[in-house]
This record gives sequence, C-alpha cells and structure tokens, in this order.
Amino acid sequence: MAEYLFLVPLLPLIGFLINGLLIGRLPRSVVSAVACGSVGLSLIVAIMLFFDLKALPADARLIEQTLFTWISADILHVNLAFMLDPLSAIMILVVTGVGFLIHVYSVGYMAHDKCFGRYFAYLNLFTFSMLVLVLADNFLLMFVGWEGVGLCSYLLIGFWYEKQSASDAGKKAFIVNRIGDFGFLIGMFIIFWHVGSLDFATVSQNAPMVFAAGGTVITVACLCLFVGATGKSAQIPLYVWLPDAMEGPTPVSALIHAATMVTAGVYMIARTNVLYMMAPDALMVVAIVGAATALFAATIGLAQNDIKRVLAYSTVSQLGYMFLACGVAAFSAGIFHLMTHAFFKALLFLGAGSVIHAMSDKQDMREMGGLKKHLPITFMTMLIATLAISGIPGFSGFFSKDEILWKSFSSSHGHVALWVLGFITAGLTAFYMFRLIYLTFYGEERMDAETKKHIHESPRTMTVPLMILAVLSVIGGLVGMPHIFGATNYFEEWLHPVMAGPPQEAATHALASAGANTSMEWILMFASVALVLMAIYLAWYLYRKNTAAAGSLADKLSGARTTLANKYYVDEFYGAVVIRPLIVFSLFLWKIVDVIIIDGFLNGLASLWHDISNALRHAQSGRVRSYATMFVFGVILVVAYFVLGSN
Amino acid sequence: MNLDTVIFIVSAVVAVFGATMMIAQRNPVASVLYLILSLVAQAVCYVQLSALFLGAILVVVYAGAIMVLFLFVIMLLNLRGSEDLGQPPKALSRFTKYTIGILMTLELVFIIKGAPLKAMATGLIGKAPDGFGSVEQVARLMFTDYLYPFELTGVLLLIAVVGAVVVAKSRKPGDPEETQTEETAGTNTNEAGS
Amino acid sequence: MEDLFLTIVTFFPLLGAVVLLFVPANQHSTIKGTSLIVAFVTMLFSFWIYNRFDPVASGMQFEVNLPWVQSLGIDYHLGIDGISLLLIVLTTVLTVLCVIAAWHSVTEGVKGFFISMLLLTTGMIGVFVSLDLFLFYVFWEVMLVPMYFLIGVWGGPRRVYAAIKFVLFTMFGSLLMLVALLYVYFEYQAFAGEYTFDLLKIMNMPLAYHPQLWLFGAFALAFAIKVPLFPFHTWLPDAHVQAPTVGSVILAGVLLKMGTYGFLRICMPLFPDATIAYMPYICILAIIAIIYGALVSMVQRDVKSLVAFSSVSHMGFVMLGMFSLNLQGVEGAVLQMINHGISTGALFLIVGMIYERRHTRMIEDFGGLAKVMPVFATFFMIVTLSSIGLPFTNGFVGEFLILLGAFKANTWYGVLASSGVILAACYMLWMYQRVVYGKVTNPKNQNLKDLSARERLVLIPLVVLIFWIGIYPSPFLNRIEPAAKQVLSHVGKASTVQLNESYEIVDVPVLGASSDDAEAALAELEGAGR
Amino acid sequence: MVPISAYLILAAVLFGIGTVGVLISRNVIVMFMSIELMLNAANMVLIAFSRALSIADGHVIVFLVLTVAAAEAAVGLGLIIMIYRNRATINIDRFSLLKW
Repeated sequence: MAEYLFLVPLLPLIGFLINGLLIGRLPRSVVSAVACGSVGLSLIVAIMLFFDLKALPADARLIEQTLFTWISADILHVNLAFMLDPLSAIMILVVTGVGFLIHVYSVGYMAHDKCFGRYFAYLNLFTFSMLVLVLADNFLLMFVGWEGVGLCSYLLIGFWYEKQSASDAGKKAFIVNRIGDFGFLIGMFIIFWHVGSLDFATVSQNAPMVFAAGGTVITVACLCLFVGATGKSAQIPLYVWLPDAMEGPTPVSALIHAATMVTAGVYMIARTNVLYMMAPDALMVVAIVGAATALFAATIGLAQNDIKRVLAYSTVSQLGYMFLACGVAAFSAGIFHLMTHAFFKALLFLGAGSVIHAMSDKQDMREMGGLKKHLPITFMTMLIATLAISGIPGFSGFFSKDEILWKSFSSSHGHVALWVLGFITAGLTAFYMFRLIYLTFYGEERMDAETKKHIHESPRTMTVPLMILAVLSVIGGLVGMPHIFGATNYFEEWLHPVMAGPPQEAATHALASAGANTSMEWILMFASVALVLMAIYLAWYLYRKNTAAAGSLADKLSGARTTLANKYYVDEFYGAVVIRPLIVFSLFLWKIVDVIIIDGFLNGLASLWHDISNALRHAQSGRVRSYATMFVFGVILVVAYFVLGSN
Repeated sequence: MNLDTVIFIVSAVVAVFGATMMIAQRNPVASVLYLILSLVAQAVCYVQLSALFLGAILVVVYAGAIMVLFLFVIMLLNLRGSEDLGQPPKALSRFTKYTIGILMTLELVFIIKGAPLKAMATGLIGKAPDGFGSVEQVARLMFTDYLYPFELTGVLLLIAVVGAVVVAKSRKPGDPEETQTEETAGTNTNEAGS
Repeated sequence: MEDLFLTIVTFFPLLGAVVLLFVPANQHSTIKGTSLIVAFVTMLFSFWIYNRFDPVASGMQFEVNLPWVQSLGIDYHLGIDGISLLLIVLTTVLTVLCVIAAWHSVTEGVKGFFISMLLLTTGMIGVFVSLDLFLFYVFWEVMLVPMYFLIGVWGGPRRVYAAIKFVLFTMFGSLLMLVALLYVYFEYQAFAGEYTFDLLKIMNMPLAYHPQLWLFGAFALAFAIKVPLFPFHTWLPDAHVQAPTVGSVILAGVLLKMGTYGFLRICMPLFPDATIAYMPYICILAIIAIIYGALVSMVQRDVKSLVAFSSVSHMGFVMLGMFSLNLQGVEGAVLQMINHGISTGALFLIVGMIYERRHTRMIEDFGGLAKVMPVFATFFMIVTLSSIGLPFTNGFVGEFLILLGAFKANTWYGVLASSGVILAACYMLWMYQRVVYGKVTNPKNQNLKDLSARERLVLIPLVVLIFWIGIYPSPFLNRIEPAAKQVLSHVGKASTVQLNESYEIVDVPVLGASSDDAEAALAELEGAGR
Repeated sequence: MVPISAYLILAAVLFGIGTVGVLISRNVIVMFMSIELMLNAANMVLIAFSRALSIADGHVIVFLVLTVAAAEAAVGLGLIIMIYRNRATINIDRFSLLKW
C-alpha cells in the first residue's frame, strides 16, 4: 500500500485537471462526481494507508516515497517526496475526510451557481495543495503546498469576482499570506545554510548538532517560521485577512478558513517541533501570540453581527489556542485541538451555510431569529458544534481545549498568565457562540417577508455531511481523553514518536509532581466548565430571556462596543500606517525619483547638448562674409603660429 | 632719391589709393574704374621689375578685357549703386573686419621684415640680365619647361567657357532674357579666350 | 557536421531575411509564411543542438574556431555552454511565437517588420554563441539596428523618442565596452605576445587589480544599461510602452538577458578580482532595483509600463543571484533569465492581445474581463502567478535559488530581496484584479471576443514551459550547473592567486573598495564551495 | 634703387586691402573684384622675386595665374548673373541658403 502514497495528493489533482481543462463542457453531475469521487478515493487511500501505518511498530511508523529530484543545485537537493508519519496521517485523514464531506455539501450549496465547474476545480486544487503541504518530506515541498493553498484561498475567496469586496478580500488574503511566506522563506534559508538540507528528517536529526540550544540562530529561524505560521493561520498581527475571507462561498470558509488551510501553521510548528524545542524563547513568543490572539479575536467576536464573521473570529481565536498549545510544547494537544476544531468548526460553517442558504444569502444575524423550527437538522447539528466549541464535557472540544488549558498551566513552558488568558477566552467563546445560536435560531423572526417565504431546510447532500460532522464533533474527542479520567490518551500516544516532547528534565518534573497535579487538574477543569456554564447563562439571559437588558448593556458599553464592532480599527490602522504610505512612497518614487530625478537628469543632459549645439549652429549663418571672416581669422592664426613658432 | 624710387612711390601710392577707393565705393562702376587705376599703377611696377611682357598683359587683358567684362555685367544687371544691400553692418563687425585685414597685412609685413631677404641680391634690385622678362624669354620657357601647364591652362579655359555658358544659360527656353544671357556668356568666352 | 550547428542556427534567420528581400512587399502572406518557416526551422535547429548537447561536460561545446581577420587576431569563434544553450533555445522559441503573434497585428510595412525580426534573431543568437570579443561586439551592435526600427517604425505614439532613447543608452554603454575591449586586447598582446580577441584565451590572462576595476566598470556599465540595473533603467519603460507587442516580447524576453549574459560570460571570468570588489555595490543596486521596480510597478496606470517596471524588479533578482557568487545564486539567476523571458514575454503577449481588441492599455479602462474572456483570464492568471513566483511555476525555482544564494552571500541581501516577493504579489494581483475581476463597467468591454485559436497557440507553449520548469527543472539546472561552476571557478581560482598580490596595492582609488572587502567576499566564497 | 622688400610690402598692403574688401563688401561684384586684387598682389610678389633672383619662371607662373583669373572671372560673373536673375539682388547676405 505504501507505494500508493502519491495517489493521495494525485487524485484530487486529477480531479482538478479534468474539471479545470474541460471547464464548461461537462454536465454538473459529472463535475460533482469527479470532484467528490477524487477526494473520496483519496480518502479511501488515506484510510488504508493509516491502517498500514498503524500496523507498523510505533517507532518505525514512517512511509516515504520519493518521486523525482525537483531542484538540485550544488549541495541543495530537493526531492519531490512524500512522507507519511503519524502526524501527517492524522492530517491527511482530516483533510480528505472533512474535505470530502465539504465537497459533497458543496454539490448542494453551489447547485445554482453558474461557475459550478470552476468552483470544484479550485476546490480539488486546494485539496491537492493541502495534501502536498501535509505530506511533504521537506520544507520546500511544504512551501509548495503552503503557497498552493494560499493560491486556492485567493481564488476561492475571490470566487465571485464580480463583487469588488470579494476580489479585494482574495487579494488581501494572498498578500498577507505572502508576508508570512516571506518569514517562512527566511527561516528556510537559515535552516538550509546551517544544516545543509531541507529534508525534515535530516534537519531534525542534525539540528541538535548544528544549533546551540536556545541560541540566537535557532531562535531567529523559529521566529521566522512562526511569522509564516501567523500569516497562514491568521494570528496577530497578520490575522486581518481571515475575517474578510468570508466573502468566499461558505463551504470554502468551512474547508479552507476553518478546518484545514488555516491550521497549516500549527501543523508546521508541530512538524518542526524539534527545532522549536531548541528555542524556548521562540516557543514563548508562540505561546504569547497564541494566547493573545485567542483573547483578542474572541472579544471582537462578541460584537460581530455577520454570522460568518463571528465564526471567522472564533476560528482565529481557536487557532490561537492551538498556538498556545504549541507554545507550551504541548504539540500533540495542539494537533488534537486542530482535529476536533476541524470537525466542529467545519460543522458550524456548514451549518451557517445552510442558514444562509435558507435565508437567501443574508448573513446578518439581526435579520434572523426563530429559525429553529424551520431548520431542525441544521439547528441540532449546529447546537452540537456549539456545545463542542464551548467545551461542554463529553463533547470533543472539551477534551482538546481542556488539555491545552491544563498544559498551559502545567507544562514547563507554561505560565499561569497564559492559562488565565485561555480561561477567559473559553468563557468568551461560550458566550459569543451561544449569542449566535440564540440570535439565529431563537426569538422572533426578524427577517422580511420575502426572505421568510423561501426559508427551507437544505437538501440531503447538505444535511448528511452536517450530521456526519456532528457525530464526529461528539465522539472525536474520545481518542484523546485526559489521564485523570483514567483512560489512555490514544492520540498523544500515537503522535509520541514524532513529537520531541518536553525536555527530559521537565518530564521527570512532571512525573514527580503528578500526584499533586491531579487534583489541580480537576480543579482547573471544573473552573473552566463552571465559567463556560456561566457564560452560557449570561448569553441566555441577554439574548433570550431579557433582550432589553442586552440593549441597555450595549448602550452603556457603546464605546467598547463600537471599538469591538470595528475590530479595534486594526484594518484602518494598517491602512494608514502601511498601505497608504507605501502607495504614496511608490508614487513618489515613480513621479519624482524616476521621472524627474533620474530621467530628468538624463533628459537634462540630452537637452544640454541640444542647447549647446543650438548655440553653436548660429555660427553656420550661411553668410559668405562671416565664413570669409572666420577663414581669414584662421589664416592669421596659422600664420601667427608659424611666425611666432619660428622665433 | 633717384627716378626709380620716385616712380615706385608714385605708382605704389596710386595702386593703394585705387584699391582703397575700389572697396570704398558704393557704385560698382566707380569701383571698377578705381580697380583699373590700381591695376595700371601695378603694371608700372611690373615694368620697373623688368617684367615688360607681363606689364603689357596686365594692362591689356586685365585692365582692358576682364574689367570691361565686369563693366558689362554691371551694366547688364543695371546696377547703379542704389540697390538694396540690406542693413549696413554693425560697427563692431566692421571694426573686427578692418582689424583682421590690418592684422593680416601687419603679419605679412612682419614676415617680410624678418625674412632673410638680404641674402639674395643684397635686398636691392640690381641690374637685370639682358632680355629678362622679354616676350622671347617668357615664351621660350612657356613652350618648353611649362608646356604642359600651359596646355592645361588652355583646357581650363575651355572648361570655363563651357561652364560659363551652362551656368548663365536660362533654364526656361522661352525666357526673353535667355538670348541676352547667352550673348553675355559668349562675350565672356571671347574675352577670356583672347 | 557538429561544427556547423551553431553557424546554421545563427545565420539561418539572416538567410531568411535575405530571401524576404526578394519577396514583393505586397505579398503579405508569403512574407509571413516564409518568416514563420524560417523561425520554425531555426527553432528545430536549436532543439537539435539542445538534444546533442552533453549536459555533463564542462567547457564549451560545438566549438568552431576559424580565422576571420587574421592580421588583427579576430576569429570566427563560436561555442556554447549550458547557459548559452538555454538562452538560444529561449530566443528561437520566442521568435516563433512572436512571428505567430504578429500575424495580424502588423499591417503596415509587413516586409520590413519581418526582415527586422529575423535580423534581430541572428543578432541575438550571435551574441550568445560568440566566443570572440570582437564578434560578440559586432553581434551586440547588429542587434540594435532592427530593434531600433521595430520600436521606431512600428511603435506607439512616442516611438521615436523611445527608440532614440533606447539606442543612445545602449550605444553609450557599448562605446565604453569597446574601449575596455581594446584595452584588454592590447594588454593581452603585452602579456602573451599575440593579438587576439579570443575570450577563452584572454580569460587566462592575469590582470592587475587596479585596471581590472576600470575595465570591469566599463563592461559592467554597458551590461548594466542593458539589464537594466537600477539607475540606468529609464529607457526600459519608454521602450516597452512604445514598442509593438512583439518588440516588447523580444526586448524583455531576450535583449535584457544579453546584459546579464555579458556579466556572466565576460565580466566575471575576465575580471575576477573586480567582480569580488564590486559585488557588494552591484548587489545593493540589484536590491534597490528589486524593491524600487516593484514599488513603482504598483502605481502604474498602464499595464505595459507596469510589466516593464516589473522587469526591472525581476532582472534585479537575476543580478543579485549572479553576484551572490555561489552556485545556487548563479544557477538560479540563469534559470531566472529563462523564466523571465517566458513569463514576461507571455505577459507582454497578453497585454498585446487586449490592446489589439481595445486599443488601450490603461488599467482603468478594463475590469470584469473574466466574465467576457474566461480563457484569456485563465492564461493571464497562470502567467501572473508565474511572474510572482508561485511554487510549481517557473518563477519560483529561479527566485528561490537566487534568494537562497543571496542569503548565503549576505543575510541582509537575502532578507531585503525576499521582500520583493511580497511586493510582486501586491502589484501583479492588484493589476490583475483591476483588469480581470469586478463587473464589466466599460460598455466597450462588453462584447470582447475571447482568445482565438492562433492566440491560444501562442500562449500554450509558454504555459507548458511555465509548468515544466516549475515542476521538473532538472534538465535545465543540470545543463546550467557545469557552466555556472566554470564561471565561479574562474572567479574563485583567479582570486586566490591575484588577491594576495593585490594586498600590496593599497590605494584603490576607484571605489574605496578595500581589499578587505574582497577578502571577506573571498572567504565567503570559499565557505560556499565547502 | 628700390629694395625688393618695398615691392613685397606694397603687395602685402594690396593683399590686405583686398581682404578687407572681401570681408566688408556686401556687393558680390565688388567682392569679386577684391579677390582679383588679391590675386594681383600675389602676382606682384612672384614678379618681384623673379626679378631679384633673375629667374624668369615666375613670369610664366604669373601668366598662368592671369589665365586662371580670366577663367574664374568668366565663370564667376556667369554665376553672378544667374544669381541675380533668380534672386534679383547682388547682396551677398541674402544668399544664406547653406546655413544649419
């Protein structure tokens, strides 16, 4: 089975080629069959490979396949090679699994769109790129996937290109991602010129010999890579593109901007955990940025009215959690949250898509309400996802989020302050998610009559994926139960071979204080559950029970509310500080430096000669007498020369 | 001061006077007459230098024929010194031109003064050999040593004749001026030929 | 037989041009057909050469060395290595595409146009195959003439200004080059006792440090103008904007490469110490070019001048790669030359295609073309992505290698130059968005025809190359590597001998580039070799 | 006895006057005559030297010069006539077609 590894990314690529080259010539049924089929087949191959991998002994779980040499120049030698290890196995399952469901969902969602073929071509291309990203066995190939998903994100956000805001958002996403990629590139350069290779295996193996642990070089390298991650995974300060990315079709938001692409940064950090473990300062930055982003985005999420934007900020916030986990060296917890998040956030987006579908493409929650009875399946599945994301015990989100919170508290890289940030965020998350639920599904129906007429539950192709994802959102967490429940954390165990884990000294420390910590872990768990429940109550009180109170509260906090609704004016800040000056500077370069100074200098030189010649040409008056005068004068000079010279 | 010197001084003064008046005149006819005066004075100097033949030629051909040709042309064109000659030149440019002319003369004089003329004939003109400058002597040289240049001069004259005819010929055959011009050209050649 | 290969491929277009002379000027289709056949056959010849080229061997191949003007030591010396090979193939391929692209766009002076094209091809190939400095110079100048006519006769409204500017700039540079060339010529006579312009012989002549600086400067100025490096670039936007589409394609695709090729072929092997001494300055200029070109592109209103300024930026990358003086950088630079020829050539073709339809190139006149011309939009997208260096397109491989090399040469070079990657995305995507996305606001755009079969035929080979080089660049890199090694070994080898001597020469008046700088660069170079 | 330098100086003065005549005259015919005067000044020098050296070759040359002068006068006057016919002026400043 191992030799078929290349099929996993190849199948979606074939789907893309078929749909892309024959765009507009295939009937919709064929298009959707090709698109879903290719991803479905890829999923099947991925599952088979997963079991192959599982059959191997824990230490030898690695399947590699080299296709050909891609770039080679002197000592640089980059292969087009894929690598399947426990980490990438999880990723391909998530990508193909969630991807497949979203493809299926899209068949229903996009049924009425004119550019059906183009949509699925892009979606397949995205799946391909994402699979390349996670299966790459070296940095450069990962970068290929990295930029590839960025491209698809660009194309899909700007899918409805006739809408100015959509194409703007696509461009913004791509450029912000490029800024991150810039960091990734630099990080790659540093690593290459020190290690002499870009292969993950070689780098992991040689890094301890080459880099001084905690040294400047490795810290800078890791920080550069992290800049890449902040771009792709929408962390402070490069998160600004993700909320705008909601201009794309909703399944795209679910697939790219919730479940898969945005988690690439987390994956990358987990993949290079060996390096990060050698750079504690970099890890600290990761943790702080992650925690800060989690809180920051969650506060913005409180005041958004667009259903997708709430989810977008929620995604940013949850990604912050994952980075927090990575930052405290709990990489497997980060990946675990990545997986559960993929399930429930994809579900939330698809649910939101279903709502938007029903609402004739309206996204403002203030115009919704009371949809519960109209969209029962959507409501149920979304409620499950909401419970999961809020961290209600038993649901998948609870296990992963709790693990992160606990690790941020207990890990040798952790800190109480980080835990506090994560803890508050958990409360905020529950609040804004239930606000969403209450505003959308409960209360009076605030939509206009025309919209109301068209409200209908989505077709089967859309609801079935919702239900499957709902199931996964519930049970997905069971593979990674905390130790205190007495269960085995299969997930952590599975990932153990590829994770560097905390340094030896810290691990023993953790073991020694295990007894003391168990009670602490229980306490923290209860605390967060209690906070979540309180937040849910508050949401219920403000948006269900006593909506007037919400209004008066909003009035009291109008300043804060405006700030939040305007996302802390970060976009405006970037616009004023980066973009405007850059454009003005460019104009200056063009109009002043290029046209006036450089070209002006050259043209000035030319016209100087022109003027000189112009002055001189008057000597050529055409008058015989002046010619004769000059001639005689010349004769005088020549004669004088000889006369005086002879003396 | 012997007679030679007196004759030389007189003829030199007349030659210079004639030349000066020639360029100072506005009326071209007067200019021509002054030039003839100057040429005749020069011919006297030639004779003084025992160039009898050339002195004669100068008077006959130059003062006689060529200058008459000039006069013909002036009359043909009906110039009376009242033609539009444009703006008189500015004082500065006039001054420059005089300066240049004077400079040129001074330079030549300077050369003459500095030249080792005393080495030959002690700077004075002694007695000329017998028959020097006679028609016979000049003719003998011309038809022996200088035969080819002489013949070439003949060719040159022929070319000049043809050239003058072509140049002065009117392009428009029906032009009434044409015949007149051709006549002039014809006169030219005749005169030059003689 | 092998000896004849290069001569054939060089002079076949010239032969075609001569044949065209005898075709009556009003038989347009005969003229076009003949030139297409000639261009196509030339391309086949170049493929044949590519096929017969030994990728492993280092040194020159298909060498021909015949005396030309024996008394002056001028030889008809041709030969190619991997670098010239790829550039020749690029030239012939672009020529074929240009002939097809010009099929309908040229309506007046058809005969002169195609004769110019073919002459230009001979000039360009000649530059790439010459191993004799004099021959090189001759081809270098020959090429100017047809280009002058292409811009000046078939160009836009300000074509005469642009053409004269182009010629004056280039002539100014080549004049200095000629002087330096003669200096080298006489210097070699003093060294070896024979007069020769043979590059391979002169390469082995040691030159003192100080004259090297001057000579390098003179050659470098000629080449830098052609590239064009930052302060000498102002002819380029004018020339591009005014040139006909085909002229722009050839100009950007091949002519600019002559400059960088000259650096590699002449400056670096001949003046190794000067190369090391100048390296920081040229790298800094290259970085300025990268960022400057990108920033200025961003605010252009004319698509063509945007692409022209982006050329400045891209060629900055090439210069940076070459002067990072390590294998990655040089290989990347050579590959990037090819890439730039393909992507920018394709961009100019695309701009030409909409220009033919709308007779405007102003960005604001467009918008929403994706709706009316989906195929066009797709090609445009692919080429745009290649231009901004997306992985699996050709641009990425070159840029990555260059940046990797530059980073090795100096960390800050790498970092600053990498920012050009961000800016490239900004200006290209912004332009793409304004031209292709959005609603069709201008009614004139409502009924535009999508690309015809002929136009697709022009673009498809380029798109294929874009992906080929992007995904499987090994055939190209393998051919570049021995040649790049050769160039670098010249710089490296000579400098170990020469630099130690040059310590004695303490005053370096030209630049104040102390030998310390050179030493540091040398140390880095050795590091790279290790 | 008149020293030879006296003749030479006379010739120089005549030549200078001729030069000034060419430079300041606006009338083509006068200009032409000035040139003739300069020619004759040169002839005077030839004759003076001939006499001083007692070699008659100078005379022959002067004779040739006179012939050339005649030819020149013929062609020159022909030109003047043509110019006058075309432009109706003999002002030399009007004939500035060769400028720039």
